[in-house]
Amino acid sequence: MTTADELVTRTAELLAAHDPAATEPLEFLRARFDAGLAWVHFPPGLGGLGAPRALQAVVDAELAAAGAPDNDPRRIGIGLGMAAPTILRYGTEEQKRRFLRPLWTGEEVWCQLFSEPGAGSDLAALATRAVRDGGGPDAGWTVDGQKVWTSSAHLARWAILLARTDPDVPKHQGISYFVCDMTDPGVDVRPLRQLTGEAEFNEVFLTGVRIPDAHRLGAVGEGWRIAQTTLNNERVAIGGQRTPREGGLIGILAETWRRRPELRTHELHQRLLQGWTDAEVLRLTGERLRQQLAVGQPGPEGAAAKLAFARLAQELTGLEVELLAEEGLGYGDWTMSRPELVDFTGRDAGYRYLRAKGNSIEGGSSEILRNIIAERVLGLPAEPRSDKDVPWKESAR
Amino acid sequence: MTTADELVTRTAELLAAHDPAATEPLEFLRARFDAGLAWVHFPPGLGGLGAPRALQAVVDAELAAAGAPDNDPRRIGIGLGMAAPTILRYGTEEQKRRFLRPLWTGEEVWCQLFSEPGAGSDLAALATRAVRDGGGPDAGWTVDGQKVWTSSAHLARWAILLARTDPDVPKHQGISYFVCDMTDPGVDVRPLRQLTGEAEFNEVFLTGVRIPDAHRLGAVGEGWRIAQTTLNNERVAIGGQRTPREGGLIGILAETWRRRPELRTHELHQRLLQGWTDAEVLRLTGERLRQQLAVGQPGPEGAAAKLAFARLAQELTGLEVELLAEEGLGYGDWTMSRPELVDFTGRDAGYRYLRAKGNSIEGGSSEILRNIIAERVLGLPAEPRSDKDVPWKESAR
Amino acid sequence: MTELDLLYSEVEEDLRSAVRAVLADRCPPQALLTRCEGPEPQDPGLWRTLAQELGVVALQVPEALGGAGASLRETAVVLEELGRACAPVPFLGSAVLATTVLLAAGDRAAGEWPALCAGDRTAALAVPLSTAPDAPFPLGVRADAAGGLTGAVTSVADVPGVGLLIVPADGPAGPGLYAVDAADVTVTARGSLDLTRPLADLRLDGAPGRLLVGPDQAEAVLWEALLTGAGLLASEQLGLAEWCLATTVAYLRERRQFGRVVGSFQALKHRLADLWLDIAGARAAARAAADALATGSADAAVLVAVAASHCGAVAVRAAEEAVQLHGGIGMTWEHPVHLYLKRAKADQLALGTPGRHRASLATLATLPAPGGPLPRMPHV
Amino acid sequence: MTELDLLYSEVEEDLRSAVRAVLADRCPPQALLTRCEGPEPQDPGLWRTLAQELGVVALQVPEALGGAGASLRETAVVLEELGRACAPVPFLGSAVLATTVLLAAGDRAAGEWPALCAGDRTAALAVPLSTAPDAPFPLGVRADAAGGLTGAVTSVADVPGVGLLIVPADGPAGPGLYAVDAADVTVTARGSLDLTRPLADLRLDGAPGRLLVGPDQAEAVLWEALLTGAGLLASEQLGLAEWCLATTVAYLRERRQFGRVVGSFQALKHRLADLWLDIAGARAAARAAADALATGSADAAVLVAVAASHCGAVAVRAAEEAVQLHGGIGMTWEHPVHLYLKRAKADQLALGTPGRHRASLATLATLPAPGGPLPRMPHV
Repeated sequence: MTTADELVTRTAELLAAHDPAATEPLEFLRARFDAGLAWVHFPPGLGGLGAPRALQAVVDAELAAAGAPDNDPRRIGIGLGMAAPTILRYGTEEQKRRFLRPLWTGEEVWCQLFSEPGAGSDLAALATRAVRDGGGPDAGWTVDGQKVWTSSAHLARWAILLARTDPDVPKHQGISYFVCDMTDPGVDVRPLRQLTGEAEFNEVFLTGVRIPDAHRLGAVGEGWRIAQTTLNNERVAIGGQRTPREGGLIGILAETWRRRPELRTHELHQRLLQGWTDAEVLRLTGERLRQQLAVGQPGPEGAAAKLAFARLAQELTGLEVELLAEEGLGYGDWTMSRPELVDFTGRDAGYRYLRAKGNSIEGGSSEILRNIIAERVLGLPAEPRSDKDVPWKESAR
Repeated sequence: MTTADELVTRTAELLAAHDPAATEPLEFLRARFDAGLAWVHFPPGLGGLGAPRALQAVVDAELAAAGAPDNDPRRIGIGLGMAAPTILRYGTEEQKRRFLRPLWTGEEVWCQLFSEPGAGSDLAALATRAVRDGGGPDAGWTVDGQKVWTSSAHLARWAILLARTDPDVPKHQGISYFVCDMTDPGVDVRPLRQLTGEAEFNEVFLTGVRIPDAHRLGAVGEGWRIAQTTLNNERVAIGGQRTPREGGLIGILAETWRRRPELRTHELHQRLLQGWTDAEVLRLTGERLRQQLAVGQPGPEGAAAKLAFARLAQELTGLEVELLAEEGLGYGDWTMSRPELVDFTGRDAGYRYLRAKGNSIEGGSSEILRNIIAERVLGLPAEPRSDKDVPWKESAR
Repeated sequence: MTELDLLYSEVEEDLRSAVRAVLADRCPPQALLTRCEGPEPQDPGLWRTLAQELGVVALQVPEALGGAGASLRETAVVLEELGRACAPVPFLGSAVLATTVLLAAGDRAAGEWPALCAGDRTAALAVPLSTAPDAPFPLGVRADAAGGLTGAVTSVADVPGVGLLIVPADGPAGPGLYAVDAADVTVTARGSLDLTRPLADLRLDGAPGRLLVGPDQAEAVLWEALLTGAGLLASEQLGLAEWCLATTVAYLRERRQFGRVVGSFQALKHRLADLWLDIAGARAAARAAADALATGSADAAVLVAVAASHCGAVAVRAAEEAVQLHGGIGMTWEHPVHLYLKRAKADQLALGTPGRHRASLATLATLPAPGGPLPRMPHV
Repeated sequence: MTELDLLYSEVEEDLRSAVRAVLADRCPPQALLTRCEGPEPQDPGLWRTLAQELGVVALQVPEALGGAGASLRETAVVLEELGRACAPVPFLGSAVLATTVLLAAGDRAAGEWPALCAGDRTAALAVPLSTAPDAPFPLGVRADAAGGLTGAVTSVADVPGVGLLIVPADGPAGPGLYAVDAADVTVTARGSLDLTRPLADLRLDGAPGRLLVGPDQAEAVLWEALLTGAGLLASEQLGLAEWCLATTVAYLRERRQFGRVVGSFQALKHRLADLWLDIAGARAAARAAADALATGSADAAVLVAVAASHCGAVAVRAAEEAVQLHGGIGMTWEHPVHLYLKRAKADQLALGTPGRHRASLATLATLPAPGGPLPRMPHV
């Protein structure tokens, strides 16, 4: 197995061959990928070295110290966090070679076409249809439907897409998983404005979009199972981040508290102390999860971190607005804009308050996460369901 | 319709004919019943005058001012609140004449035999059987089963009883409603000790208990529907009480707070202020309900008062124990006893804390009340159920 | 304590129906969305209709002065409906806050009533919307001996289109409440979290002011106006919360997921049952505050504190639950529920936060804070 | 901040298994119920087993003194299991509070170890169980120049059967911690909310005391003992909460109502999921406090405040939910869940309430209260 020392050596070699100060960022990132130092736990030839995931930190630290460019992970988070692990696990060799390198370097941005207006919590109810168009070597699929809550769709080159390929079987069984070319003329991306005033997401209308069969990921009808990989990776990514004490929203709040004694009341003080404690408990929970992952004992805390984060974020942002009182009545700017990144810290308290409402909805609502914890972690029985065994086309929607 | 003035006159006549100072309390109460001044909204001849319920307060005030004895309503609450309205609505003339007068005067205490170990929230699942024993004028029923959570069973002369008379029909349809003689040799009452140390309730074992058919209330198989009247009356009774500001638990807490400044902290202060506000809101909600009832517009707030009361009682008693700190660690007496009345105010904070846990379970759990509010008040659909239409004997229990 | 009347009279129910019908017609949710991004976030046409067709902008003003001669109870009912519609009209600022001061000013305000009652002119109280009743008298504006006012006031509600400003100022003889023509004041709009209740900053540079209430009464009258505002705002919050619950219930009775109507899922049912319970409490508390204010009860300050703290929190919770239970659609700009969320959150800060109102009970209900003597409560 | 180790080592897991097996055998719930109404609410036989077979009553005592030479991390693991079993043994009083003082006393305590480590004798710290780490040094007992102690201490935990009392007293040269033989003290049992952790009042009338820690260190050592106790109590609370959740889940997977397993009702599932989430947080927080105490981290006081406030509240909630979700059966004396409720509520008051611990963060985390300067935090 690759050791930390070996990684330090390899990183030094990369830096020696490609001086960051004298190399185009993209060229450097490609070289880093080719050296297996992109994501060290990926296989050799696909940007990694088959090393333990935890050792990535060693490489990152060396490169950061040398002033090397990074691949702007926040901009390409969907590709890194959702598309890449799914392609790695279910993709053909050809798909892996084609997609992973430009995904990791950021040359090609990815988005995710899963949710639909009628399929939110019940994602498996999705109605977007993919119909096979003939046979032969040119065989492919024609896709029609409407997707929603797609971030980065207006920037994306590719999308991971769930579509129904067989309406005659129960809903979880008739779904397939595709890579969709966002430059196809049948793809129509429209901004979806949120309550913050921004259009961080998009609606995506798919009309006669053609997808070659070579861009199908996994077997026909296996889409639901594959999507679970995608979604689990999303949640682990959220839960496993390392944050310092007072990182994030609680830090903003505590700073305001310290700087502005005139705003303090005993009521707010009690809530601040509670929020600070909650934030620290959540931080320690995430840290414990990270330590478990590092020694290969992933605990179920990952699925829960998102739930806890949403609860805390809403509590803290609501408190911040109350603390600011007169200032909390204000709002910077309602003008519609299309941010590339969501930055909680860069705008005002009102924005944070409103944006945090989405934390308990996007990427698996808090209600769905509670179901998951109750059933998968606590082993409580599922509710009686009537929709699992009937053909999709006959199910009540 | 009877007016307040008429009631004042009639009350004066009663007092003139039966000087409270010179009359045995029981004799006075019987005279009061016979004068129609027991519960003025009951029909003439059955302790009332068919007057508006709200006018009872007029009579009560006059009698209290004259020092007349009362019927100790807390001791006979189940009779007054549950048995009486049900007998009035569903009883035969003979049943009404036999039971209501000694019930109201307190000569005969009543208890309620509804819940079973296997039928708590799902009361309709009850398994106590009543089997018809022959025909003819002596025809009656033989009852076998086990009941639980029966307060006053050891003091009671009569019980209202639900028993299954037909196991071959769905569970809600095979239940009948009886009046059970608690002196029957087949009735075995055993104290049921609670977490407070007290045995406020009983288990009641019924073995070959004979009930004459004349003591059946309503038609065979109508027991479930009739029980709804009983239970609704119970909840209205809880919700419709008038309390002064700082009545009940919040008053105890506020007094301790005022008397003992050394216990105060800002955290406890915030919770006290919240609890005080919650108590006042609940008081106003009850008062509004009472005003609605008085003008004949009963609102759904009645069903909810019990839910709100349980939540508040648990919050306040938990806070009281924390406020007392060292003293809260203590507990007066764990010796088993059989109190006739439950008195929250007469014992220590630990007792109140523990006893309040029952408020969200007894007389319809908070979970069941939330279902009721969601379905009957908000009109949300019931959950899918598999147990409503199968014969009781085939249903999974 | 006198007996409170916590019910709605028939007259009040009729009033409610009339207001509700006009609002359903004139400011349906879609119109709200269009208006709040337009140049006129508040709706002067609707205001004139409320004044001229329904006569509700001066309900508690005596008939002799051109008002309806009703009481604050009726005003509270109108606020319930305005809250339910999230209506973009300056009712709180003009018909509640400013009107309370003008009524207390007696003859000095006599000339103002015709235009106000007719809806031709609105008034606003020049304090930050977040000002709590027990806040110290604001001293950001100074009045000179000639009545010229100089200074600044921030975050004043209901200013767009206003004619008359009532400005608390520190005068030569002490604090006073002055009438100032809005045309003499520099008004700068500022971004408001609540899109339907705009805020503005005011700058006065020697603006001519007319004394309405002098030093002997100014503090008490301002307190009364703010207390009345906070107490009646509870009714707006009640109406808002009722809309959120009703709209969410209606949505959940339609929306299907997992082959079931979403509203049949027990976890959601229980949350909505709890919310309903809190709203039932809000109704009782808001009615109690309105009744106590209407009758001038000595208990009014306590009941306002109870209603303001309870209803302020319930409205926010109702709106937050509405957003959450609408799922993604509740996060979109197109669905009106966000307007209610913003109104609810802003209302929670307006005229004192719930925590601030609860804190006032330390004195009002003799529940002293740790350490030190009871704080003095002005004007009680 | 040094890196915290929040996991359980293999050694710790082995220790847990051993303790759990003994407790399952020696104090199953039914035995607990019988014992707690008997003459000996705590179980000296179980204590000797814990000492002699498992060697866990002096885990963090150096091997040279007869202990196991382990760390407070292992002690915390034992407390998790004792909490899970609601075990009636004086571990908190003897193995945590008293032991911390005795370790700090160095040579002066040397003679105490053999009997303590062997489990032949237990010790208790003579302060009210509710004493928070930041409480002022107790002055209810005075020591004269000859070491005679006179005074009273109320609500001391783990006294029945105790041999050695460690008594904080005000001596001629200032505060000190004294060793007193329990036989020289008048002990009066008092009713305890927690049936499995009895309380007693102590009365000393010139009882002979031996100075363990003198005025220069007494306050700091008492603070350290109480801080250690509060920090490790979080682990007991964690174990208790885990038992409550697991027992409730098991019950709800069996119990049927309405033709369904009750545990399939979504409202209950969501509540239990939330509870599980809070317990996951409790696990991380309790581990963090134990690790920081074990390593003597400068951050220990913060992490203890976080763990004590979070775990104290979570244990109570877990027990309250367990009672509620067991329905009627949970209210009966026969079902053991009430013992956990009483332990949880008493633990919440023990060594400082959650609110008290959170309040200490005002200083520890520089989150100052309104008005006035930061309160001084002793010994930090």
